[in-house]
Amino acid sequence: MLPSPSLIVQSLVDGVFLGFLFSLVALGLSLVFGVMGFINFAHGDFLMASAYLVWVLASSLRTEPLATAALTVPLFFVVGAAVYFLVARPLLGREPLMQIAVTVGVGYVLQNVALMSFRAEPRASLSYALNTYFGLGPVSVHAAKLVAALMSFAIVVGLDYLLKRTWFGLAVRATAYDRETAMLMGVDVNKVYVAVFGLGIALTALASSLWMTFGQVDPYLGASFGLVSWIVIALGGLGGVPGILASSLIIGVVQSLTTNIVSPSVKMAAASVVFLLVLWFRPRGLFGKV
Amino acid sequence: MGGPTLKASRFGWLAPPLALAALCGLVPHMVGFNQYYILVATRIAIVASVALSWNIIGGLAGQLDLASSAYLGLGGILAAELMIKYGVTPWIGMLAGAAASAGVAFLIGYPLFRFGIREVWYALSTVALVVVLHELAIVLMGPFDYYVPPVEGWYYLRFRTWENLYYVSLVLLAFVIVVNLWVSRSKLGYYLKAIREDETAAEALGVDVRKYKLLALLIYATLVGFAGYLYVVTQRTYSYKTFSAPFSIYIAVIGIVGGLGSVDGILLAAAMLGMAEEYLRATFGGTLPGLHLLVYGLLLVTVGVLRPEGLATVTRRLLRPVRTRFLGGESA
Amino acid sequence: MSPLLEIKDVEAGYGPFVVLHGVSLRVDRGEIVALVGPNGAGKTTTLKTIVGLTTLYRGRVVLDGRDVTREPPHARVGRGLALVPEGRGIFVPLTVLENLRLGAYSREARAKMDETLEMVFSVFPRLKERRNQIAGTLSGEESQMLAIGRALMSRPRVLLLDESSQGLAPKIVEELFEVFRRLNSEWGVTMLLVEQHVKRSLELANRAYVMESGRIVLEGESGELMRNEMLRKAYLVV
Amino acid sequence: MSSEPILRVEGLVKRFGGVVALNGVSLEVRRGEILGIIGPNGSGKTTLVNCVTGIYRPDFGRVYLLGEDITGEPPHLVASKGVARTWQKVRPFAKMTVLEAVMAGALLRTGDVEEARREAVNVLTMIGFPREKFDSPGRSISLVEHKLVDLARAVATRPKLLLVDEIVAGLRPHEVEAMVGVIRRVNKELGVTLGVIEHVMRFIVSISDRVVVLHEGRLIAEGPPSEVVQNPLVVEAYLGTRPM
Repeated sequence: MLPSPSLIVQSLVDGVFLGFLFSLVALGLSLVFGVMGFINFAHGDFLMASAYLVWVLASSLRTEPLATAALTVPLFFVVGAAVYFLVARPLLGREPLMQIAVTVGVGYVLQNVALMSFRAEPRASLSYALNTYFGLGPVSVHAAKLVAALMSFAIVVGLDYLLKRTWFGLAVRATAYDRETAMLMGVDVNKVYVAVFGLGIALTALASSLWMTFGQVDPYLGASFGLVSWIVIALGGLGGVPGILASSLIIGVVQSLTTNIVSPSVKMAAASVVFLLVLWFRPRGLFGKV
Repeated sequence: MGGPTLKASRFGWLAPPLALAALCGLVPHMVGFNQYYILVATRIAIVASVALSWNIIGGLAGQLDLASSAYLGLGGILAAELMIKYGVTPWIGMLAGAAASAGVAFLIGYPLFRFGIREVWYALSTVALVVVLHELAIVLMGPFDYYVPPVEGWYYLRFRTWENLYYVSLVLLAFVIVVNLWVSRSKLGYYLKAIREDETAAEALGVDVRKYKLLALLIYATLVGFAGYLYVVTQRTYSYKTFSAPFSIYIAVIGIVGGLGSVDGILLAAAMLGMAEEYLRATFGGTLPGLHLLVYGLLLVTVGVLRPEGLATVTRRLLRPVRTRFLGGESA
Repeated sequence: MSPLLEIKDVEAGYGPFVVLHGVSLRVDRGEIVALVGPNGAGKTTTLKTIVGLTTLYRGRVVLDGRDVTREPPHARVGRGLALVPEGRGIFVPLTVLENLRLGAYSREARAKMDETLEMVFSVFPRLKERRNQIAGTLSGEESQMLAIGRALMSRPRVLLLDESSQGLAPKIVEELFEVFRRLNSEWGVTMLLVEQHVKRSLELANRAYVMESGRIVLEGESGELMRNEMLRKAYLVV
Repeated sequence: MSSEPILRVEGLVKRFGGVVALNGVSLEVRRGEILGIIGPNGSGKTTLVNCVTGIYRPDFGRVYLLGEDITGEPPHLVASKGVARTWQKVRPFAKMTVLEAVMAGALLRTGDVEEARREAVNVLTMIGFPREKFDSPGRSISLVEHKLVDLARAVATRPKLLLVDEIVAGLRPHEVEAMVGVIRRVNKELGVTLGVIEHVMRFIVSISDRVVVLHEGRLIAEGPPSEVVQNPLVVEAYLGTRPM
């Protein structure tokens, strides 16, 4: 049976919304990987940890989940800096295998602390203000998702500006291309690394606040976000913000279409198949620069 | 040690695994045929077999493969289904499972190595394989747990008590150890180690990097696929959940904590982590679920950051007297 | 007069590999000093040691009377050292202008950036024409201009040049050396240059050091060195 | 001596972006000789080795090994056909022992590990590698030892042609002396034809039968060492006044 056109349009819209949120998460990971060559397999788990914090804060303070970002984002910047010094820095320049293994370990710690503290049931702290739907032609739009998408887009564009137009961004791009020569320019590379790692983790906190306006959290929420982020990087190459945005939207739409037309349980498989195909036939990514 | 080892006795390297197997064979007697302990020992033996199979692709060839549960699940589910639906003995089912795993490994490995996919991208591709199989299984089998029926006897490789399966697992483990030792002493092993060190330099020495990596992947997938049925039986059930990324990671954890390429380190790590897991689960499972995984996580971070060589250096020191006695010299 | 840059009895290398075995040299204010020697003699390592990019086991690096041995590279750059690395080290995906701005990254240089930029453009007008181009699209000689221009953006007191003429056509090398001469006489930039064009660099330099196997084996006025039999032998077996 | 050269290279061109690393190089390596390949930094020597051994595919030109066209074949096939090389920047097998690393080379010609072990011991002994360090892991040996292991690895593949890339760079004078002897022994005792790439002329002159000079990706001179060093073009290329 063919899916109805309106279902397809609805899926496209939902997928685009989801894609913008993905881009926010993936951008942080791609910065860490692109600038310092560090492979973080626990990226999504920081999002999960932050989502629990959002839930705790929002339900105990009875605030909007989005408002908690004022606290979680700076906090996770500091957490990121700490993780950098404790875990990432000793492993910089070492075999990828060790980086993967150790960050998987970090992910285990986060997941299981969450499991022990909150059990496995999903928790939700829906936004009161944004939990409405409105119609737009044949499509029904969830206000929370729309806001999440718009904010993600605004922040990603803002980060693009930061990277392209500021001294900090210049230092980041120089360090990403050639660490030693960046030092020769007077760039304190270690400071750049701390900032980038902190920023990457802070972005997961931001994304978690947006996610919690309509989604829910369980200890394994991070796994899918982490994998999606890596797939986005593989698709987008390390070609910067436009590549990340475009591939995030592709993955968002792929997931949304499979969810609505096939089954929600195969959405990661669909993304994975796209990932494998791109890896095989376009090893530099769909939008990667040569 | 003085000069270099030019000659080890031709079959001397077989002595330690055989002695170890004999020693492990006594475990049921030592625990007074306590079924719980024997089941735990069986599971450890199977997990150790999988981890040591992983050692060939992960430890020797240095490719961070995270797909062991894909091969374990394929082999196990195929053998179990063949038995339940068609009454085929698992002895044949396990061979079929091994072949199916090898087939899937070839399908995924050939393009991956052909296109030079390495490091993080290889690891992610193998995760992707597990994810795809996991979700495919939900579609094909539904979200159900299937129980292995209560048939008994050597034909079904399933028994009222666990000793026999334990012995079978032990034989499998011994076989995997022998394969490991044989590979690491063969041309294949030297080539895999050279690939792990430096692919470009290895290639300039005439090593067909793609071919040998694929070979390592196939050996690993075949062994793990073969072990699948035993794993399913000790779990008592199988389902889409058998395709589990965390389990694959757990296998790699054992390999890394035990020390890449080190058979004794990996054995020790499998035994220690297995017992610790069982203890923690039995003691805190109700109150603190996931404590054992938390411990793995901390262990991984600590071992990885502080002691990148893994447990291998520790075990090497502990086992040196034993080794010297059997081999009359230090081996690689 | 105290030297502007001095390294004393330096033993340095990369991780476990020791490359320099007790190297000492000095560069006085306003001088051009050449460092020559065969491949693998340790010339590049010497320059990298001066800016702090190697593992130092022993010895000191002194800039204008101040011991900078313990300072990280970026801090040394802030104090007036600039290295044009071998192979140019251009940030290929960035624009020409962004590359130049990076040269002025340290605080003092940033304040004077616009002024310095005009000076650099006056020396290398081609860079001005191409300022918004991606650096990866530049030709070999333009890249070299960019590398040198970028180093000048930091208003260095000592400019360290590693094999700057490598891969350039002879005519271009000639022009480049003319630029070095101008920078020295008009801008007052002190220079330590590593060169494979031995004769040409000796003609340019006031003094020179000859390195072999991680040691200084000869030093002196350029004119005298040019006539030295040992130096000729180091390059050509006669 | 057969007339067919071991290696014949015709009109090799290799560009990287705007930079022309090789600009139409043709040369021959004759059976049994030691050919010195010299030139200043950036003259294209290493690119030449990479094009011959299959690491790079040349943009134009062909590479013939004993008359067989091997242009663009993958490195492992080129190696198994008989071209070995060493690396300008050492690529140690850090976790393998010295003996194991050399065995990995020897295994190209045999599937028998014990035989490869004997071969590795022979090669290491022949090049004078200290016997007490055969079992040292690659990460624990000195620079000159790394260079020797790299050479031994390559020699153990029993090549017809061995390309040695700047093996004495960074070595001390007495080590350079010793290396001259090692290279000669590889050539005389094992009958391996050698292409020796080097920046240091003194070393090249003392071991080569014949020398070719590369400059800016072109061959500018060829002949017996004593003549080549007198060639004004070569002197210019090295001392740096304008050629022509």
